[in-house]
This record gives sequence, C-alpha cells and structure tokens, in this order.
Amino acid sequence: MIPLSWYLIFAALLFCIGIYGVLVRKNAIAILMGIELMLNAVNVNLIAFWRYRDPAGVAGQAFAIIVFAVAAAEVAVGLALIISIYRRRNSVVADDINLLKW
Amino acid sequence: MTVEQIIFLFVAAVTLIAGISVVTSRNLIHSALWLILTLSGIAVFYVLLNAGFFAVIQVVIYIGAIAILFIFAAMLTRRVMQDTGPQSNSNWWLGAVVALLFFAGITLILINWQGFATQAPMLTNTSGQLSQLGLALVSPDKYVLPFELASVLLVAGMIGAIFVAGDKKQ
Amino acid sequence: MNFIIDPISFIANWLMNLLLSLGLSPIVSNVIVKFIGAFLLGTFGFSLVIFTIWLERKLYARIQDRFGPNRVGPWGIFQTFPDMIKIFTKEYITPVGADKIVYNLAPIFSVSAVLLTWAVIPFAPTIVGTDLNVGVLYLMAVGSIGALGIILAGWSSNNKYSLLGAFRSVAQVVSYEVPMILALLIPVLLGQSMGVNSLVYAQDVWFIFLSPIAALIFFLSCLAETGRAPFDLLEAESELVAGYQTEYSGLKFGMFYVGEFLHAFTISALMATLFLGGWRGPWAEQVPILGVAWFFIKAFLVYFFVVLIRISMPRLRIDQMLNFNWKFLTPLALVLLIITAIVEKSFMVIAPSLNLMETAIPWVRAGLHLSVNLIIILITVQILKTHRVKEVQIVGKPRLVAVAPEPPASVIS
Amino acid sequence: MSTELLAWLLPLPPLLVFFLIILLTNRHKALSHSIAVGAALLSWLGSMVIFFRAIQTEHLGLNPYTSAINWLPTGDTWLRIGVWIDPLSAATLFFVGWTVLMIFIYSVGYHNYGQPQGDHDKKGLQPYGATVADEHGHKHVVPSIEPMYARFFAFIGLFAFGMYTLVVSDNLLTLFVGWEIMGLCSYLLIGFWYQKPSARAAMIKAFLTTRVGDVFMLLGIAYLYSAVGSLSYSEIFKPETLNMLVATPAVGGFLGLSAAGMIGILLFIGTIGKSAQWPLHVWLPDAMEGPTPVSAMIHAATMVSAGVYMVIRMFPLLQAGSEHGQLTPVMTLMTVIGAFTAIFAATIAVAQNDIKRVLAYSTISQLGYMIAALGIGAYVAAAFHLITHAFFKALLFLGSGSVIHGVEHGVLHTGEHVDPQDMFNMGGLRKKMPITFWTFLIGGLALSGFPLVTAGFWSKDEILADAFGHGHWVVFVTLALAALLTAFYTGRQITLTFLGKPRTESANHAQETPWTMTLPLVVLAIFSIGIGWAGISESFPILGGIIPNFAHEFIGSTLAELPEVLPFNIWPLIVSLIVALGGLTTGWLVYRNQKVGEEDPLKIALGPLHTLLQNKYYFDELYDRIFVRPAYWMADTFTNQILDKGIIDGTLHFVARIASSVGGILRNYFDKPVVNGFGDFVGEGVKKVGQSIKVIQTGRVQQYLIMALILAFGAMFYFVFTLLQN
Repeated sequence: MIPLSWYLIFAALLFCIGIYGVLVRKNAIAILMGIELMLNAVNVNLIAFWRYRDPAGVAGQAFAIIVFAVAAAEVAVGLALIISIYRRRNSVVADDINLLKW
Repeated sequence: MTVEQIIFLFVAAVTLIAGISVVTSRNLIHSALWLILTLSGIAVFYVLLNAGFFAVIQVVIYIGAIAILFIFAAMLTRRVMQDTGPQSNSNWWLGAVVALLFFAGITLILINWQGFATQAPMLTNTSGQLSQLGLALVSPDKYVLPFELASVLLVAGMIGAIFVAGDKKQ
Repeated sequence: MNFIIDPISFIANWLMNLLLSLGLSPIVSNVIVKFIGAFLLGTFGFSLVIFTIWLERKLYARIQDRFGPNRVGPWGIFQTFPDMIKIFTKEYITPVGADKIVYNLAPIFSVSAVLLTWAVIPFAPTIVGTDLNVGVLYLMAVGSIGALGIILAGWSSNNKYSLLGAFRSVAQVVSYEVPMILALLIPVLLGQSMGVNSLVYAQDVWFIFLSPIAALIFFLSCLAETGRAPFDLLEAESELVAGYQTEYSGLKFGMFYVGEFLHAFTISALMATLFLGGWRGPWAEQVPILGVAWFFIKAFLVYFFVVLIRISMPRLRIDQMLNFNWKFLTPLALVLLIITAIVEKSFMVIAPSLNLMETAIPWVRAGLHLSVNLIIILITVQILKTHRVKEVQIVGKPRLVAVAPEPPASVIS
Repeated sequence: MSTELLAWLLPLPPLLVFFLIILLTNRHKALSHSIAVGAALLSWLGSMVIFFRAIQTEHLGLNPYTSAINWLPTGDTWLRIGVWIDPLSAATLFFVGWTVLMIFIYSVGYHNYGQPQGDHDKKGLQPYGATVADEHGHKHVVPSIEPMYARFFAFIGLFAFGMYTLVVSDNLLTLFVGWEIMGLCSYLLIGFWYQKPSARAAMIKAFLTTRVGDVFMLLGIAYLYSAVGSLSYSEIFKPETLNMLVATPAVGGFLGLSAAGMIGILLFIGTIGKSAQWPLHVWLPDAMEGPTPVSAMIHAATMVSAGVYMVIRMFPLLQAGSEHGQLTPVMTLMTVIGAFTAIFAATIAVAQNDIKRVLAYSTISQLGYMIAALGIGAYVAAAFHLITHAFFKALLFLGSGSVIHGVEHGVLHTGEHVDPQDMFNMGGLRKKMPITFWTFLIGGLALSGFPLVTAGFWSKDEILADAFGHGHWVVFVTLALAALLTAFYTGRQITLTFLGKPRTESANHAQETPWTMTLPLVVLAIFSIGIGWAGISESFPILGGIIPNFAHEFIGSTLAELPEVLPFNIWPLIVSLIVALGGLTTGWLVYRNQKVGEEDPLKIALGPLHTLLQNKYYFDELYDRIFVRPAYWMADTFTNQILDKGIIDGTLHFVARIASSVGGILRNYFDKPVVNGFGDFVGEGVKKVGQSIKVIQTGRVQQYLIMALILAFGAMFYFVFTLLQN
C-alpha cells in the first residue's frame, strides 16, 4: 500500500517545481502556470490528507473544492490582467512590467 | 512493490517530468501542453486516492477550462509565432536554489511530523461519500460559508476578467 | 445467463474464466478483460461511423430528391470503404513552421474525446463500459477535451485562417458547453444520481416527458458542440475554407472527419439514453440484448432527426449563434433548473400526504413536471413575441453605409 | 387729608414735573412752564395748609406731626425714614413755599416767554435777540426766547423737590439726600448756558467746593449713626442720647472734643460748604453765571439757607453740654466763622461793580450773621433772620434780574456793546422802571435794616440785642461794622442803578419788565415788610406788646425748653439805627452824581486796598495755587507722567523688553538649532535612508517573490531547528 509520505513528497516536489517556475520564468503566463502547479500540489496534499487521515470526514474534500474554485478565478483574472497589460505595453515579459516602483 | 505502487511511481515520474518541462520548455504552447499532461497526471493520482469525483472535476475544470484559457492567453499575447531567447530570466539559479531549499525544508518538517508514514486506512462506505460532500458544502454548520464565498469569488473573477480584458473600443 | 439473452456478458465471463484458468492473477486477468472490452467498444464505434456516413449521404440524397451513393454495393452500402481507402492513400503534408508535435496531437485529441464518451453509455442493463457513479460529470469533462483538440489544430497549422476558424469554433464549443451542462443537470436532478446507468433505471417515465425543454436545450447545444447543422461554422465551406482542418490532409483529415461523424451519432446516443430512456423497453430487463435493440432504435431515430435538421436549416451567423446561446439558451436552462428543483422538492414533500397508489406516483410526478414545463414554454414564447416586435423596429433603422470597419486589434496584432 | 400724608406728598409734584418735562414735554414750552408753575402752586398750597395747621396746634414742638416707614433693612433692624413737621420746619416751609412759587412765575418772564425764536441762538448760550419787523416795516431787535426753555423748568422743579424733601424729612439721611439733590441742581443750573466757558468753570467750582463740605458732613452723619444707631431727630434729640454723646469722648480724642462736639463740627463744615462761609465761599460769586432766577432761588433763598436750616435743626446737639450760656467748642467755632465771614464778605461787596456779585457777597455776609447768631446761642433770632433774609434777598435778586433784563432791552434797542450787569453803565432807571425801583428800594432798606419799617431791622436788631445781651462784645462790634458796610453798599447800589441820570444810551432806553416778573417782586416786597412785625420783642419800648412775639413763641417752642426773653436794652437799638441810616446816607452821598466814565470814588479813596477788595482778597488765585494747580499737577505730571507712564508703563515696557529678549535668545540658541535641527535631522535622515533602501523596490514581481521566499525559508529554518529541537 502507498504510505502517505509518498504523496507528501510528490506534492512537495511539484510545489517546488511550481516555485521554480514562478521565480524563474520570464513570461507572465508561464508564471501563472507555475502558480497552477503549486495549487495542484496543494490539492493533492489535501485529498491525500483526506484519504489517509480522515476518510470519514469531508473537510479535506471541501477544501479541495474551494481550492479548485479559487484557482479557476485566479487564472481567469490573472490572464485577463496579462492580456490588458499586453494590449497596453505590447509585452508580457515580467521584467518589463516594472512600473510599480518609486 | 504492489501494482498500485508501481502505477503510483510511474504516474508520479510522468507528472514530475511534465512539471519540469512545463517550467523549462522554450515554447509557451508546449509548456501549456505539458501543463495539461501534469494536470491529467494529478487526476490519475486522485483516482489512486479513491477520489473519483475529484479526478473528473480536475479534468473538467483544469484541463477543460483552465488549460484552454492558458492556450488562449498564449496565443493572444504573442507577437511572433515562435518564442525566442532564453525563457528564464537572468538570476534563474537563485530561483533554483530557493526551490531546492524549500523542498529540503518541507521534507525536513514532514519527516519530523509523526503522522508521516501512516498507512492507508480501509475505506468503508464509499457510496454515500459524494452526497455527504454535497450536503456538507451547503449545510450551514459545515462549509456553506466558504462555498458561498467561492461562488462570490467566481462571479467577481468573471466580472473582473471581462472588464479588465474586455475590448474598450465599442 | 445464456448466450441469446445476454451474449456480451456471457462472452466476458467466458473470457475471464479462460484467463483464470491460464493461472493469471485475478487482477491481471480482470485488467486484460477490461482492456479487450475497451478495444471492442472502440472498434465498434468506428465501424458505426462507416455505417452512419453512408446512411447520412443516402438521407441527404433522398431528402434532396436524388439517389445518393448507389454504385458500390447494393444501395451504395460499401461507398464509405473506397472513401476511406482514398483518404488513407493521400499524402501527409505538414505545413512549414507548423508545430510538429502539436500538429500531430490535435486530431488524436478530437477523436479520443468522442470515443471516451462511449465508455459511459449503457447499451443494456448489464452491457455498459464502466458504470461510473459520476458518469454525467465524465461526459462533461470529455466534451471539453474536444475543444482542446480544435484549438491545437488551428494553432499548430501556422495558418491565419485556420487559427481564425479555430478561435470561432472554440468560442462556439466552449460557450455551448454551459447550456449543455445545465440541461444535463436536470435529468441528474430527476434521476437523483449522476451515474448514467442509474439514470436510465430511473426513467420509468422517459425524462423527455418530464422536461421536454431540457431535452430541447440539450439537443440544440449538442448540435452546436459537434459543429453541425445550423451551427456548422467550424468549416463553413463558403467562408473559411475548411476552418482549422485546412492544413490537414490524408489520414489526419480522415481522423477529424470520422471524429465529427462519430460525435454526431454519440450525441444522438446520449439524447436517447438520457431523455428517451436508453435501453428501457418492454422486456429489456429480462433480455439485455433486447435493451441494446431498443437503445439503437431510439439512437437512430434521434440521428435521423439530426440529419434532417442539418439538411434543411440554413447556416447561422456567428453573432446570432452566440446571442442565441448566451441570451436564450443559458437563461432558459438556468430558470428551468431552478423551477424543476423547486417542483421536485415540493413534490417529494407533498407526495406522502397525497396517499396515492404506489404505481401512480411517477405518473403524477411526470404530469406535474410536464405542466410546469408547458407553462414555461408559453411564457418564453410570449417574451419572444414581444422581443420580436422590438427586433423588427431596430433592424428597420437605416444603417450607415460605406463606413470602413475598424480592424479588431485583439485578434492578431 | 392728614398733615402727615400731606407732608409726604409735598415734594412729589416738582419731581413729577421734572420727569414729565425731561421725558415728554421737552419741546412744548407753554405746556412745560404751565405744569411747572402748577406743581409749584400745589406744593405752595400744601405747605400753606401745613403751616396754618401747625400754627393752630398746641405744643407742636413736643409732639410734632410725624410718621415714619421702614426703608433700608440694616440687619435685623430697619433704617426708618419719614416726615417731621415741627414749628421750625413749618416756618421754613412757609418761606420756601412762597419763594419757590414766586421764582417759578418770575422765570417764565425772565426767559422771555412769548418772544420770537432767536435768529442765531444756539443751545447752551444766552439768547441774544431776534430781529422783528413791526407794522411800519423797519426792523428792530427784540429779546428772543431761551432755546432750552423747558429744560430750565425741569431743573428748578428737581431743585424744589430737593428743598422740600430736606425741609420735610425727619432724619439726617433724607435731609442729606435733599441736600445732595440741591447740590446737583445748583451745578446743573449754574452751568445752564453750558456753551459759556465761564459758566462751565463756575458750575464745576460750585459743585466741587460744596462737595468738600458735604464729605465732612457725611462723616459727621456716619459718626452720629455709629454712635446713636439711628439718624431720626426723635432719637437724636432725646436728652439721654445727647448726654451719652457729650459723655463719650470723640473717636480720635481730637483736641479733647466730646463725640457731640466732633459730630457738631463735622456737620458745621458741611454747612460752611453749602452756605458759602469763609473758607469755602469762593463758589457763590461765580455762581452768578447762572440765570438770575437760579441765583435768586438757589443762592439766596433756599439752598444756602438750607445749610443754616440744618444747623438750626441740629442746635440741641451743638448746644449739648453747655451749662447756662457757656459756649461749646462748636458754637465758638461758629461764632468766629460767622462773624468773620460777615465782615469779610461785606468788605468785598463794597468794591464790586457787578450788580449780582454785590448781592452774592451780601448773601454771604448775612449768612455769616445767622451762623454767628447761632454761635452765640441766639436760636430764635437766627431762625427769624433766616426767614426775613430769604424774602428780601430773593426780592433783591429778582429785582436785579429785572434791572438787567431792562438794560438788556436797551442794549438790543441801541445795539451798543455794553455789559448789562455793570452798575456803572446804568443810572436813572427810577423813571424807566418804577415798580422794579420801588420793590428794589424796599428790599435794599430791609437788607440794610431800615428802622421800624423793614423786616431786616427787626431780625438783625434781635441778633445785635442778643449779642449785646449775652455780653459778646467782639461779636457785637464786628456785626455792627458789617451792618454798617451792608447799609453802605446797599445805598451805593441803589443810587448807582436807579438814581441820577442814565450813564449809557442803553440805560436810557431801558424798559419796565412784563408783569410776570414784577408781580413776584411786589409780593416779596410785601413780605419783606410784613414778616418783620411777626417778631417784635415784647420788651420793645413802644411797639412791644401790640403784636405777640410770634417768632419767639412759635419757633422757640421747637427747643425742649423755651429760651428766656432778654430784658430790653437801649444801646443795641441805638447802634443799629446809627449804623443803618449812616450807611445808607453815605452811600447815597458818595454816588449821587456819578458821571459816565468816572472812576469809582471809593477806588480813589481806598486806592490799593480797593483793588485788593475788588479781587476778593485774591482768594480765588490763592485756592487756584494751593488746590487747583497742585491737583492738576498731581493729575498730569505725577499720576500721568510719573506714576502711569513712568512706573506702570515703564515696568510693562521693561517686562516686554525682557520677554522679547528672552524670547529672542530662546529662538536663536534653543529653538532654531535644537528643535528645528532635530526635526530637520529626522526628516533628512528618513529621506537618506529612504534613498538608500529605494534600490530594493525594483518593480519586478519575481524578485519580490524570491526575497519573500528567502525570508519565509529563514523563518521556517528557525522554526525547524530551534523550536523543534527542544
């Protein structure tokens, strides 16, 4: 049987890949993808905890659903922002979007 | 090594490789496709965790909607068909170091966590699982508030996205 | 369980025993049997396509008062085979600058999406791919993958027109997914379960009689999903060449073609299972094979209707199509969903107090739902009439002529 | 109407008149003077009724008509005020009633009621005249009506109220109230023509000098109240209170005086101020600036006599402690001051040219007479002289008023610029103004004490007889000399103004004054003669017994025991005859044929002494140098320059300078460097730090993320290795 540790390790790995993606990628959309990865890692963890710690209960699943909803909303708004930035600045590279400073 | 563990390892490997390629692939569309692969990998994981509903939800929401959104966004925001130049910014090694550090940190904490190696308990009645979840989501004493908040969030997200990205010309 | 009544499950058991006897562990043998079953189902799907292509071309001709294919084989039955051979032998042309991987992946996606739906459709009480308890949800998921295939095809063929076609078709597919899902929810609500097979079991009274509107919305949105009939802007010949399929040739184009036809038949099958009671028929319980027969009769009936629409209806403009969806279908679906939920709930509460005969309950329920649906129809018709009058006036206004439309910056910069 | 109630109501009509005129009828001349004269008539009627009732009642002195009410709550007891009608106040009421009425009527004529409005008469200046065209069309100037006609009546109404309250009141406080109101009215009326600077100076001078006297009087009243505990006469004149007062030594042990002596002196000083006795006499001659009815009423008949009335009223207190005729210190003081003032004023009167100033000084000397008489204990004689003097002095003043009026008429007629009041511009008015001449003659004879006929003779003779009888030789001689001088200047005055030929054109054209002015003269003349017969002493050789000595029985009865009647002595009679007739004839002889522009023969005779007399012994200049200039100096140089500017302002400026310098120091050495410095330091410091840290904010999201994650990792690291360890 698969112990819980495997899932946690796998989720951690996926999470770190997501972090790497966010920190490193130049393209804003790639960053969003990184975030997606991280969110999915969290979801895996949640369902894993539900399955291994409290299968009778429903908390893990409920939280997973909420994470789904949040992820969807986040992507929608994020991409909308990126598109509008692209329309104004004609570039999606994260480094170029650096107006918000002193 | 039971069949299940083999499947787990195989699927984990596939998803991780897909994840890494999402992050490192030069072509944005390719990284989107790799993302789809990872998402489906995770859907398989849900099946392994006996959360069939979540597997399907994962497919519907992530692959069906979000991945497509990504591809849409990728297409809409590109000047030329091919991406050129390095895809990761200058101090990528710092990112790598931080990611690794984080991984090390998390694993360390997890190892120290006593419930780390718990075995999977037997699943009793899986039949009512879904309806129980459904009821929990809308029963006041359980999770109706986050559920409603999520719905508000989604509506707000929708309106926001339309407004922000909407073409102001007409 | 003898062969006549239930051949398929008989064969399945026989095969299982064979494997076990060979000493394989039950799990492995189970996997192998499931695998064979899936393989059979897939090939059956494709073979169905061959038949339906011929059937459709014949129907077109007959409706257009001509004979249709009758050269190859009696009544042209084997016409599709030479077509297939022709396509197989066509040369693979991949456009320059095309994104190889994605270019080849796209047709696979679109065909696989359609095939996957067959896994869930129950042909007979015992004959079904896998009886998922989230079957309906599975259908939705698979539907969205189809859209993915279209985009990738349009994008990877490195051709502006194909990309434009892809965007238009994806817009259509994605937007029509919403009313489809909402319409699907109503049978789920009535059947108290998401499993497709359990839905069929719940259909003592066919759901079409309980909520005809849901059936109508589901049927229309599925038509739009497949991109046929009035909604076939995907590869509207007169406009965008072949839409996203322009750069494809040979077997890849064949895959798209097959995918499309299979999808048409699949939606009629779905329509049959969800709203016309699937394999429900006089002796379906006892003789599963009879269930299959009922199922296919209903499926072909709906398919005939689909083809009929395809032939007779003129093509819709893209804005008309989207307006129809977002301004009519979706709101109607939402309202319907809410009302049926309320009616259903109130019926469940009132039912015991009415002390009806046991068997009469479903019929009373059906009557209630039917009447509610009729009322909704009347109201919508009334609203449409008033709206119609306004529409005429607007159109009546003279529009500025010869104004150069501003190029849309958003599509391609 | 009971006498007490009538007494209460007596002062009210004049007060009402005052308010009515001031508030309502200020503009209507006819209405104002009619209500004023009406009020005077009412009061006159009231006082006559009270007088005759008083005469009929027996032993009025012992049980006078009196009623009192609680007025001021003084702790658990009440200060009671009320009315007190006894023989003295009845008699005073008699002559006050008459004089006030006569003067009210006289004022109507004096202010030229009925004459046209003056061409360019200004309020506050004497009306000069109005040009009128008669039926033939040629113009000639006619005296114009007084612009502030109603105002004059209001003030004399108020004055009458003051006088009546004084006479009628039963205690010293309301007496003092009446006293002060009259002081105020004299101030207002002297300065009636307030545009004239001399009138303004005179009114202030009068007010201040009387004020000096009043202060001492108030002290006396206060001392009396603190000693006795009440101010009403019934309390004070009880024998035991008087003995108590005599017994208790004065507060300050001042000159070994007893309390009664001290109070007496203080009250007497009040009278010196009010009745213009020697030290405080300077204001009365200057008071002639006011219109003549004022001079007549206030400075002849009522106000100045009020002072004497108060002393007569207080006689029992002043006399307390003197056994059988021996003079108490107060009485000696009164005698000295009275006698000296009499001779002193008489000498000055002789050298005066202005007709009203002569009369002013004669009033001072006559008052001196009364005070001296009281000093030597001649209570009845003094009271009797007070009454007679009021009549003939009022007559003389009104007469001089009508003379001035006549001469003014001539001045307007001829247009000459000549002073209508100077006697040397008159002469020969006998034929021009016969009524005025005869009444003035009677008044003059009464003043100089023409034997047997005039009232002046009987009252003055009484005083001389008392002085002689009680053996006060010095007093007798001085009073006789004063009588001689009085007779001389009266004769001088009469001959200068009436006899001989008119020295100036305007005198030639003088006209008789209208009936409103001459009627009072006639009435007063009758009284100047008639009143004398009421006081003939029985022991007089021939006329003794015919008319009972009314004065002695009636007025004398106010005192507890009736003063004894002196045996008749021939010498004082002879002396007074010689003095009266001698003075008059010399006066007539010296000035019989005085020509225009001639020097005053007396001036030639006396030479330097005359100038001394003319300048009133330089007392005005003396007081000016002793009091006025030091006061100005005190006010201006001392308090203003030294005290105010020097010290107060000085200190303030000094403090201000110190404050500003300290402020400056603080500003420059503490505020700027330290506080501002610190503030700048903080500001600049923050800016610099901000500058340096700014680099961190690159605007690139990913760098922020990296930094955040590193920090998070740090926290996690800390958490893992430290907390989990233990």
